[in-house]
Amino acid sequence: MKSIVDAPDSLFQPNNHEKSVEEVDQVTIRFAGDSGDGMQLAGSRFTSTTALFGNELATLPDFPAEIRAPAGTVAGVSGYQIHFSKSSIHTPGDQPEVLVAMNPAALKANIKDLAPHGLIILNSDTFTEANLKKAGYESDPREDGSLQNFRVVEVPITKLTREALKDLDISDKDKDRCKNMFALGLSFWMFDRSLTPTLEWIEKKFASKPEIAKANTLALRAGYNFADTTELLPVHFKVEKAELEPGTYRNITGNEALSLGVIAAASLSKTGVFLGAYPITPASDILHYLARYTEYGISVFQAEDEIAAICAAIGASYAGSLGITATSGPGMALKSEALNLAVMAELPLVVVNVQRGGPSTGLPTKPEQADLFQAMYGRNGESPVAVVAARSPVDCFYKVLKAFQLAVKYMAPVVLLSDGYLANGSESWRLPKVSELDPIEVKYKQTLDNADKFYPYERDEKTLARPWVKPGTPGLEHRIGGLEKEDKTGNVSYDPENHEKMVHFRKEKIQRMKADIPKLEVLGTDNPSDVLLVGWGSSYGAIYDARERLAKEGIFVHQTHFDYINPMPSNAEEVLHSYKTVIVPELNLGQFAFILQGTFAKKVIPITQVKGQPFRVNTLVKRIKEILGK
Amino acid sequence: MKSIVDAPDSLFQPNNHEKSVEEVDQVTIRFAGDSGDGMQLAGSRFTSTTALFGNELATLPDFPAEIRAPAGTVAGVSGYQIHFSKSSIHTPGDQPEVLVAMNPAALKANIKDLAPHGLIILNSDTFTEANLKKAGYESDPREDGSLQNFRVVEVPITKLTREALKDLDISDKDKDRCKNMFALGLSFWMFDRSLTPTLEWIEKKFASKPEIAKANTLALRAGYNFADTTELLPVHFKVEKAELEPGTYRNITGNEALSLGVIAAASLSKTGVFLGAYPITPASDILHYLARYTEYGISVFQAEDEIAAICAAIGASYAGSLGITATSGPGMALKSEALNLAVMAELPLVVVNVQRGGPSTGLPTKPEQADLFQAMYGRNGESPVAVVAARSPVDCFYKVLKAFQLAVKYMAPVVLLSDGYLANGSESWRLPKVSELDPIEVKYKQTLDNADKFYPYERDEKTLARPWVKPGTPGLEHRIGGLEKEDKTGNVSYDPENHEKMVHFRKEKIQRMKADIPKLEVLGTDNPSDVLLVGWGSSYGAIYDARERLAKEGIFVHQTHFDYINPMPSNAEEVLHSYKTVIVPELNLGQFAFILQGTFAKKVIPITQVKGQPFRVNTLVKRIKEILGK
Amino acid sequence: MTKQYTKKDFASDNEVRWCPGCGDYSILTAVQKTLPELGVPKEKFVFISGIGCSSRFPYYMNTYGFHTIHGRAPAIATGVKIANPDLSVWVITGDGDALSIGGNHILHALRRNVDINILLFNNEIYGLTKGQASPTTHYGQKTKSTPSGNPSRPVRPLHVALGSEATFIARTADVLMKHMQGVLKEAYYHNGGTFIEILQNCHIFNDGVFKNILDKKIRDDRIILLEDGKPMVFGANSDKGLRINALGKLEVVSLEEYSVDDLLVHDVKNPDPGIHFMLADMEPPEYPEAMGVIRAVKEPTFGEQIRHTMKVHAEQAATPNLEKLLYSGETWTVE
Amino acid sequence: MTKQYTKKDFASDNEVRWCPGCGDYSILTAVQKTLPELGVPKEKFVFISGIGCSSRFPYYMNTYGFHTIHGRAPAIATGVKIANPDLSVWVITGDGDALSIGGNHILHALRRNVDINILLFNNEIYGLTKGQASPTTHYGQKTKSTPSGNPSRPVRPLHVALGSEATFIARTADVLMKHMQGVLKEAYYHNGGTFIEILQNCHIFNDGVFKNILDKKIRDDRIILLEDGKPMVFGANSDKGLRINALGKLEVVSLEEYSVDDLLVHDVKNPDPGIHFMLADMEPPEYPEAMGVIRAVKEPTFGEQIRHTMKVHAEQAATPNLEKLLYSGETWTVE
Ligand SMILES: Cc1ncc(C[n+]2csc(CCOP(=O)(O)OP(=O)(O)O)c2C)c(N)n1
Ligand SMILES: Cc1ncc(C[n+]2csc(CCOP(=O)(O)OP(=O)(O)O)c2C)c(N)n1
Ligand code: SF4
Ligand code: SF4
Ligand SMILES: [Mg+2]
Ligand SMILES: [Mg+2]
Repeated sequence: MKSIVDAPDSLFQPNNHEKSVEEVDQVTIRFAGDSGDGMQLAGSRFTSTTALFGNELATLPDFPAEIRAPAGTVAGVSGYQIHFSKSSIHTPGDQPEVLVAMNPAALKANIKDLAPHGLIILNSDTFTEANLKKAGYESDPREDGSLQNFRVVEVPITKLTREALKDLDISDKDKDRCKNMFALGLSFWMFDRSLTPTLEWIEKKFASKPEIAKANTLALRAGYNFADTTELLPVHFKVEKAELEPGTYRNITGNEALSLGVIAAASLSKTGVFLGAYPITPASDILHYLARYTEYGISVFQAEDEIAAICAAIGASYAGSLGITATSGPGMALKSEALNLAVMAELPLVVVNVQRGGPSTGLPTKPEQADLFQAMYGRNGESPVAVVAARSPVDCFYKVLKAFQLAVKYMAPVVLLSDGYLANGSESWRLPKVSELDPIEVKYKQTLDNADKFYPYERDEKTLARPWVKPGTPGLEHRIGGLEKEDKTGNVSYDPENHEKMVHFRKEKIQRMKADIPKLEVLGTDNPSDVLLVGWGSSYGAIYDARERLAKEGIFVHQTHFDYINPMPSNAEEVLHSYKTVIVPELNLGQFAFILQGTFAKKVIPITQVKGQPFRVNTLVKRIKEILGK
Repeated sequence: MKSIVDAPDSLFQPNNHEKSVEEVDQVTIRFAGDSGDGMQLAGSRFTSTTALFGNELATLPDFPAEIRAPAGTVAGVSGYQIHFSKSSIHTPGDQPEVLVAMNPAALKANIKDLAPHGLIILNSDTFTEANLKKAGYESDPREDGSLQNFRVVEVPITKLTREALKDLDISDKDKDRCKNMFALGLSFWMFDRSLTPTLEWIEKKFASKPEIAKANTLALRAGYNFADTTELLPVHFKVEKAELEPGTYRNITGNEALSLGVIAAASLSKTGVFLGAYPITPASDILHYLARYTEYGISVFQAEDEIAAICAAIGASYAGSLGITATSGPGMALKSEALNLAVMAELPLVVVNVQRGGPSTGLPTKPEQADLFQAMYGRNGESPVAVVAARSPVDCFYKVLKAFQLAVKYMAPVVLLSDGYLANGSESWRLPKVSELDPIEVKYKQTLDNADKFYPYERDEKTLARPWVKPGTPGLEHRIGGLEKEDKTGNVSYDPENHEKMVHFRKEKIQRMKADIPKLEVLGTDNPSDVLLVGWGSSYGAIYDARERLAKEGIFVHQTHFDYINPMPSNAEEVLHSYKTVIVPELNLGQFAFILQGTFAKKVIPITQVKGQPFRVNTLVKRIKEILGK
Repeated sequence: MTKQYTKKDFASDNEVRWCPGCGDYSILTAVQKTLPELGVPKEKFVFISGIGCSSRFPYYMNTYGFHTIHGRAPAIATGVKIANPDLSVWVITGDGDALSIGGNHILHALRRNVDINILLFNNEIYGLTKGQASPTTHYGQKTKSTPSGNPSRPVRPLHVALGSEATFIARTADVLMKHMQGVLKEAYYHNGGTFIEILQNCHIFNDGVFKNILDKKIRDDRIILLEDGKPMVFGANSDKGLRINALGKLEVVSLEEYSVDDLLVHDVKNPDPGIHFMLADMEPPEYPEAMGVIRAVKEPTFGEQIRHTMKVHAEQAATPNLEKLLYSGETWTVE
Repeated sequence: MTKQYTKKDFASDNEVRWCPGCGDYSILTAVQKTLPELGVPKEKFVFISGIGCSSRFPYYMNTYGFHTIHGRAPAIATGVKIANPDLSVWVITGDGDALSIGGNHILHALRRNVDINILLFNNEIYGLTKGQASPTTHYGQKTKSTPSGNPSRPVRPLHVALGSEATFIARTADVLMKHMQGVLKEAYYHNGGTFIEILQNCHIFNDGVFKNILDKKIRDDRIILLEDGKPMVFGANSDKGLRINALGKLEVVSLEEYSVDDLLVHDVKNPDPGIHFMLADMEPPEYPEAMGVIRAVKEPTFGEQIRHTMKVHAEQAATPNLEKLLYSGETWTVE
């Protein structure tokens, strides 16, 4: 059996026999409940245990939109999805096969995502008339046939939890808070997982509140034992350990990985990092995280707005620090004028855009890849910047390091694109040794050497970088600014030929970065194909899985992924021109497809989706087949 | 003889004979002097007389860069160029054939533009050692052979002017101020023009200062008479009247025409116009101009910055006015976040970008076409706006009207691109009758009609426009904003399918504008060709002339011009695909070429120039020939 | 004749979605209760907001509403008011929206005296983005973005307003329902821009931040309710007052030692902003926090001025005639 | 030992390109004369400006300089100062640059007390863009952008600074060379952000706008040179003074009627901003315009605070160890 949904109905029939354990390749489970139901916690505990057990995994939380909605409403539902497997994993799972729904609203909000024949475990105590109404149900879904396509297990979780804790001397509210542990215990049984890591965690977490610790422990065990004995659950499932590369692992979100990358940059460069930021969803966590690690040489500056944030970062870069600023789309729009100053001043600067749904305020908590045009073209004049995109949560760590490397080596701004999906999603990370990481070589110019005069716009022959001078360096005093500069001297110049020269220098400098970025890799080449799937950013995993699924159906396509959009890898043209059909799936209306067509004048076929959601592998498979006429 | 530079040297030899009058087809003359020398005035008087005489003409001033530079330096030189002709004209002239240089700096700054064999009239009194040094000359250019390729006429203009005015009771400074009139009188003789219009103008202008009027009159006549008698000028030239369409004409710059268009929009729509602006070169004159005509129903608001300027315009549009904001590149960058609000709120708004050299502060007084990407793509999310470009100074009038028409009819923002070349350049305009102008139909929704409820995002079937409701209208109270809206109701919605639908609506709405824009016209089709020159914006004239010049050499190419970049005219694909070779000249690194390639996946060949200067016809001809291998 | 409205007429059918316990609810109530008393047709009200919890406000009002972008509401409101002076325009903003990203627009709307009413919900935190420091967050306070304590000195909203030449400033609080309504009404009747700081409790991210001022038990000693023309008396037993000493400094005095005649008399129309600045500056424990209208001076409004110049123009200029204007300047005719 | 510099050491080889007669020249001179007296190595000075005539200033200084973008210099300077606290950072800005587009950054730099010195060249006009109204242009004044008179009430730069909780504010003028130097020096020695308004004549677009204050013939009666600890005496014959009356209002009094002891004594360190606000507010003809340092109070600087929290962090946290940090949290090992 590959997946739970493949299990024959018979397995779910209550019986008196021994409970069976069925092996499956992979599972996607989603915990969903009211914002106050502790679903993020349940999800992350499940994740930990699963990781310790040795599965590959990826996760995705689904927070309610910004404002706390009234309890019991669909708008207030909070979810957490985990995809775990015995083989390698590239997404947090398309459609959950198991849904744990703590109230009617959670059911309502998530049922449309559940795979057909999926398993629903619901807290039947909450299916009161009032709650059904709050959730917007006109009839009880348990009774009106709307769930007939699924396997439903109703558990009176509230009642059972209260019962388990009845002897404890804590408030009813505190008892009810333990419902998530009951659900978790039940889920652990469902997937044959050990309770030990969670029990240890409870011990530590509630060390100072022994009654609460006890309550959580009892609820967890109660859930497990209930599942083990009840007739409602005749079957449980097992996912074998994955064959993982040896090493130490941790589970990490994209925003955490990015923040760690920034901290690593400070260490690897032996230079201070300066973060200028203004809070904005879904980038704020980078600010929060880095503010806690200033001892690593990170100056954190919460500015009055996004403009001040980038300006301060530019000031810091000018002063010799590694300047970085992190934001999302609307903030990126505000930064565009100042980013152009960095282009003109030729200072190293990293600008992170954690993309969300647009335009305007748009869908602040939802992912989208629609700020690519803005990153490439959103400024006045000929204004080239490097554009790098992360493909997975863990990749955020490596890409921000790379962004700093490029920025410093070429004295140029680098835009790093992440998105809300990577930012909050997590996956397991085989941790690198610090000694394996590439250094960031910072070389300030410190003396005149043998020159007659200091030339702030004299360029390195290879990289075209101008010298980086820290104010405070004697003898190299100079002035820079946003007006066009004279070649070499950096003086203000309105000379026509000089302007054209400088425009080309700035463009060429970014192109020279090709020397420092890897070539495009093509995946799936075991079988020949004249179809190439081209992706960028966070859709990597979905495209990967789609390709593999197609291969299983005997449809062979190749895949390549652009981590670097400006400049493009040096073999980009060659790779693209080797295929008859080039398909570009992306979460926008075809921006990268347009860029490829504009760059290579080669027709490509976009697959677009703008729903504030990542691609489903299913959708991709279907759309690719349509295109290929299969 | 077609041009002065074709005149044989002999004609310029001093002789005792009767002075000859030679006929030429067209002339380009440039007046150049120190900022204080009154060259803009001389130029504009020359223009008036030439217009009244009946030539076709176009002009281009060349101001010094922003800050007043020390007198006598190259940075302080101010120039004014006039191109006039007996046939139709499309540019202010490539290279002047006549240069009037009032001091060494003026010579130094302009000599590189002068056509070979061109005529230089210089004020020899100013060629002192001190002035030569200030201008950065190491030796006297009159003596070191550097002018040998030109015809030089040295006139002691200062001395002769003083002499002519010696009997007047005004200060020496005031006398010296009349030098420009002497130079003008001399120029009038050179081109066989009447003094009368200028004499009348002086009379009126200095009505309250009779002594000054007299001084100007005497200087003007002295210049004319000197030229008429001196042996230094044995020849003068005549350019026949052009065959102009009957009508009333005036000479107008792009910024003036644009401002008049805004005033016309107020009249034609019978709706108030609201301009929100923040001063920035080269757009400020639109603010200055409109501030003088508020009686036409124009509210003019000088905001604290570009963001507030566009926001106030959005507020005004929301309140039922025609909102417009005008700026240049860096200001456009600042407006991008708010422009996206207009996209989401679906309000009519016109955003004018008078482009200048970039990136960053760049070359504030120089033209460039490098903000096209920014207009198209400079915002977060999928954020389509209409993009319209003016092709000539006069066209600015018609295009801003069109921009308002589209914005109101489709309830969408329209970006209008002008540039520094159009803004300050002028041409003669056959004035339209107001009754010939297309109306701007403003239809506010005022009642519920028979609906149950008001739906602020219910769309017109044809245009997809949503209703425009003025706050203050009873019964239609509603709320809008920058978060994604639900179809029809306009309520906040995070629903995936709804988002996708709305993203497509916003895109499609702009595409529907195709119905209101003319098809591409192809010029030069008298002769068949498989080469198409494609332009946009202000390079229209230069491309036109280049095509004609090529045709004279027997190289036939066709030309088309995109006044509308988003949406493109409905026959764009068809036209483009009918040519083997498509050449796209533009003042940037190939932005429109990229857009064409991206849109049609058809290889096009860019001709790029980024010098802060308009194309020269010469350059274009040369580059096109190179491409065609001719 | 205008319809007699009730609070309900001003409630939209949007479900109100602030956290339970949020101070925003009572401000909404105060506004919905005040508007019916103004005798203005409902459709003439426009509520314009930026981004933040507070800025969701317009959705809940059954009037015209525009939920715009972060910090820019005053600029948008300026455009609305100039374009249509008949409207009663209200800006709803938060301490972050108004004073962090939007500080400059507040400054300019106030100095221009644009006839709009700005209500700043000051909860001394970023609510919507979940708890970062705002420009009014206490020095040293730990928040999500300042885990080791806020390194920035806060601004006081009314200082900023006075520094911006505001003609009307006032302070009130979510827990002072009646007082709030009174202040809102006075703001409505003021001809010119008004700026009202409303102390508002964010139950989730900054709970109790105004307890030391507004807690019922101590409130009367910690605030002074300023009234125009009245001597500045306060305290649970009305036994304290404010006077100005010879050095020009405000002093809290006991009415056992001083008589009411020694006290400062509140004068909202005092053109001199100095004393208003001192009043706005007062803070417990040394002083009571000033509540009510602190300043309300008459100055020309921006709208009046713009319309005035348009009128002057119209009088001086020839009757507007587009054709004439097009054909003006130096023209020539080809036959 | 630091080299003994002269004015010339601070002049770059860029040709100075302001209009003849521009007040900017003398400000440049004052700065170039003051810096050598500070005993700071030349390379430690950084001049950061926005855009405007005034903002060309850094090009003429033979120090580090950054001519940035319109209005943003304080934000950029904040980054420079945090990144390298050893530098002496000076912001050069104009009335448009600082108070129109850049108002918000001024506000926040001052409230944070970032240790930078902001020199605002106030010529009450936009010079560089050729003569539009600025936020300090007089109400009703005709300019290129306000041909029928400026409809906006101006702000006063020092009001804005006080409203922003500035710890140091001062005023001086291009024509007061010695005074300017004195004020610049005091700014340098102030630990914290400083804000100096320099009245500057724009010879081309707003000539003589300060004549009614600074014209030599009347100057002594129109300005008061404030000195810390000194009674507020002024007038050509030192026969006038300032006192505060019982209503808390400043009054100009004649020293024939009053004695010097009745006058206010200037106290730059007065924590109460009220009187400083009144002093900053004074304007001829009713009052003399206040010149000199008006406020200079000690407060923690932003840099100190940031470094303090970094230190606290460093003490509390384990020794920074990147490898340890990477391997922290819940990890598991696959063998
Ligand atoms: C340009 C931009 N930057 C940042 C944000 C994110 N953001 C939304 S609201 C907010 C702050 C809200 O704080 P406040 O104004 O105090 O309102 P409150 O939620 O406390 O009522 C921020 C930073 C945004 N929406 N847009
Ligand atoms: C974003 C942006 N908007 C507008 C401008 C145009 N601009 C340059 S300087 C300036 C105003 C200068 O006035 P002020 O700051 O008073 O300086 P001054 O020239 O008077 O010294 C303006 C509007 C610009 N450079 N950038
Ligand atoms: S987060 Fe705070 S301000 Fe926002 S709704 Fe909740 S309690 Fe109110
Ligand atoms: S325009 Fe005014 S401020 Fe600018 S340089 Fe000239 S005189 Fe000085
Ligand atoms: Mg707040
Ligand atoms: Mg100025």
